[in-house]
Amino acid sequence: MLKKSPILVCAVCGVFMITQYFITAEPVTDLYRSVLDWMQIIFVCALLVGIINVILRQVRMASRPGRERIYPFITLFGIALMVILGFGWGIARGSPFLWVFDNLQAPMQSTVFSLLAFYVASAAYRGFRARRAESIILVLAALIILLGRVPIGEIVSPHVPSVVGWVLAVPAVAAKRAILIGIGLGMTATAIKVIAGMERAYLGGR
Amino acid sequence: MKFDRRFIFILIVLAVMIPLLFPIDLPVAITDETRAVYDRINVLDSNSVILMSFDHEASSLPEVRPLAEAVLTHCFQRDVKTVGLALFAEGTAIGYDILNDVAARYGKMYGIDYVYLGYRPQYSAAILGMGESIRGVFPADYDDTPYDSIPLLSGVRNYDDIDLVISVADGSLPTYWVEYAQARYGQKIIAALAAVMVTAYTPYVDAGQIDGLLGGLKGAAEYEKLLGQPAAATRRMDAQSLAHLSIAVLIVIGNIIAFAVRRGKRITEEGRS
Amino acid sequence: MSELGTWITALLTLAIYSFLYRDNPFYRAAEYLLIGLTVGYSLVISVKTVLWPGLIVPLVSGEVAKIIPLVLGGMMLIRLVPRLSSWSRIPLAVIVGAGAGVSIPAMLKARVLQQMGATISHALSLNGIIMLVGVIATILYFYFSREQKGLLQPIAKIGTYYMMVFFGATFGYTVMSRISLLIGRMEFLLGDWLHLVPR
Amino acid sequence: MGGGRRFFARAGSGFLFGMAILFTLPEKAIAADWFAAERTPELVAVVVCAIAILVSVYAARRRRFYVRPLAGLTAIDDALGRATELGSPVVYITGWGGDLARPTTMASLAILSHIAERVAAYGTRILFPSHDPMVASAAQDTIRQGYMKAGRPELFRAEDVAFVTQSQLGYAAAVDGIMSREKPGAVFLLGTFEGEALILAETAHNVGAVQISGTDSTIQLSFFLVACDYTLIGEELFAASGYISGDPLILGAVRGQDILKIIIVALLLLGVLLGGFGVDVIADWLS
Repeated sequence: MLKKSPILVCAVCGVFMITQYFITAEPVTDLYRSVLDWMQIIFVCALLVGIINVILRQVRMASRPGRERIYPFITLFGIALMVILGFGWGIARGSPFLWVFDNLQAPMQSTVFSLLAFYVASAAYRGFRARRAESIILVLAALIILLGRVPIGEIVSPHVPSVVGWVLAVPAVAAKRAILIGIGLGMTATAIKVIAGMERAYLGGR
Repeated sequence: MKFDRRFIFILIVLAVMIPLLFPIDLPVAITDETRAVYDRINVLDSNSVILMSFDHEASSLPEVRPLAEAVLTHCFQRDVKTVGLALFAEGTAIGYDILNDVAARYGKMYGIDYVYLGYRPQYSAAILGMGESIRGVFPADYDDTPYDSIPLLSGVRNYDDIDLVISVADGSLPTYWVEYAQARYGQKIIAALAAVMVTAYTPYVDAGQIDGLLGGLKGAAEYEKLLGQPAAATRRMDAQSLAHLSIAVLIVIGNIIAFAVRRGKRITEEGRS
Repeated sequence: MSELGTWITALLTLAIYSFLYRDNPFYRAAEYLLIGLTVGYSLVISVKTVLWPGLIVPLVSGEVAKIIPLVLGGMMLIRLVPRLSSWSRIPLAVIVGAGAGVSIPAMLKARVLQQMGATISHALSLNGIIMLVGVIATILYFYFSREQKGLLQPIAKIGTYYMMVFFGATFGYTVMSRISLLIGRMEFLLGDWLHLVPR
Repeated sequence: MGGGRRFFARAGSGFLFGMAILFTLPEKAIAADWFAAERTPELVAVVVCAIAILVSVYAARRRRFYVRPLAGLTAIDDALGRATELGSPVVYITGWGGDLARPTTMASLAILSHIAERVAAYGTRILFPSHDPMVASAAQDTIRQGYMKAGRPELFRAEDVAFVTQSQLGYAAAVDGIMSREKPGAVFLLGTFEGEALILAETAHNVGAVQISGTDSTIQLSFFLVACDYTLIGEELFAASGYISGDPLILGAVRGQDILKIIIVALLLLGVLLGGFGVDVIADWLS
């Protein structure tokens, strides 16, 4: 029963969600909203499972002897800190929970994000190889935007911004539209396969 | 050909750090896109109400904050009534801070000149809901003052009373503003975007779905220049320029080296045969 | 308190940047701390903003309809017992099916129909024609049923050129964003922390 | 598989039938005022797509369609072989931008099921750190099944397929750590990515892994193209599951996508032609 019924559930949910898009009747939109609510709750429950597994994994790691065991303690400390602060003093403005978020979590996230500035540079160095027509165009387009959208390019020539504007507004948009159309078709085809029960990788089948 | 990429990292650090310590003040030219946004806001006055939505996360703050500040400065200079809100949880407190900071500079009164509604999850539902009734989506503001007791909001029912929506975003939120507020209710929208999203939204400007697009730190710097008030973005433009230049140089050097290596290989191969 | 915050932030920032040199205990400590904080954060936020107001409160106040998400959520939670984990396939199927269903009309509208409409309505100009050629050539690049030979070869080639312009332009713009973020962090280190530049 | 096909035939025809009913409804429905009339274009599009895909799939039962090879896909086996040779694990990532409700993630899991089977046959370890607990759950089932199919269920390690954290950059930091410690021989980045894409791709390159990427995120494509060894561009990612499974039915769906592309190109040309005569029906109808 647990082999077939998920496929049926999937098909029913899928067809309903397509149908509701075209229907304005109150009961249907209400059901649609409920399904969205269910999805949120299922997600949170899955999150709980995931978090419990994270904690169990860290506890297991921490119980192995060796110098490495310090790290899982740090993770467990982080989880405990947020949970205690969050449930103890609330999450409103001015709460210690938000203080930790503002002074630890958010800046660390921004820092990880800013690693990209370095990676962008090293990727640019090794990845742009102007060999064939395609890659020459790729390199030129990148250089034009790189230099054309900061004051340096404007010093080189006053026409640079309008060239950049044209590249962005015409050829780049054309390619983007076509890529989006392709992706739209690919997604639709995949979604139809999923609803029709042909694509079942998520259930362990194929 | 293996090359220690840490040299590249050092180059980038220097390219950013040196101009911050020793500014060069490169001139900033104004692009048409930025001027269009400026002109769009410049026709508003004290009878106009705008909705400023902070649709971004904390991690992109260095880029988004100058954009938001520049546009807000302009709005407050023109005495435009400003209603702030957030559709990402992480943007909520940030939006509140930015709005209060800029408002304080212009001596604006909370509740009369500007107001902050706070955060609502489920952005598509929130955007759609505001088309019917903003009060329905936000019964009270961020400080829990009831909607009806805020003077600024007394004449504001839904998008009909909003002259312009400005979405300050680092991701795909403006798409939802376009699909729900613009397509369904004809709301005019301006997007102030992190540069990474600019190419994603030029088609929308092209199709007339977005009225104007302000992009990245450069866009913010241009706006500061139009306002005649250089601030954070202008200050950072030198570092931005130099870093871009370094990356461009890296691309060129990478190609020269690769070309030389290829030629070298060909010559030795020819020598062997 | 804010001075303490600045110092903690600065040290954590440096710990993360140390990864650029190579993986090391400082980075690893920061990494594990970040995992812990973010996991704790999402636990608190989702229980407080979704589970509590969306399930527990309505259930307690007698909303019978909430039994459905309760059961579905329960099936998900049962995954913690490996032997019973196949029950979680039902809620998984709900998410997958509903997600697929929602996306079909939405994707077709935003990604296919609107893009087609915009291409056609602006086609009667030089730029419009350049655009039309690009859109068609790029779509045909993704034509899988034939080898890219004969007539299809030059068309697909043109499509590739357009795509390369787009990718190059996107790369350039994204570099702008990423550099701005680094400048932001640098201003923090040099300004807020070391007071070497004005804020 | 026979049962599955029968089921598919039933589900598929049910789907078609439902769509057909919907399609004939508008006239009456508008009168009854519960049909969203402004959404007729989407309805027509949904019906056309469903018919094109399902009919092609149906036709694929009779004859096998040709599909041209994709470079990124032939590279998958080489990459797996290389990881096995080095005795190093394989890392598979579906991208922070996609959840289980997104078709892109489905397409990625379909590729994963194939890779899991190969990896199991080679006895190579596969690591699947995930940002989404539901994706992690589904991937566990997918990978476990792959090991079972390869006849080596004992090699499956549930803890290698695990939720890490929801936070984009917390996740990126964690995966960076995993890659620099485990030194994978191959890294698969297939799914919906956002800012974390290049962080992962560059770190993978730095530890010497072959990177095979593919995404529906147009922005991250530019990075993958520059930084990775092989990249599946946009739609290729969705077609890939058909290629890789070798299942003629799923290949049929690729054929369906191609038919739709021809229709789209024809409509574009027709629309512009009519527009030239001042008739904007198609453009107006589409937007």
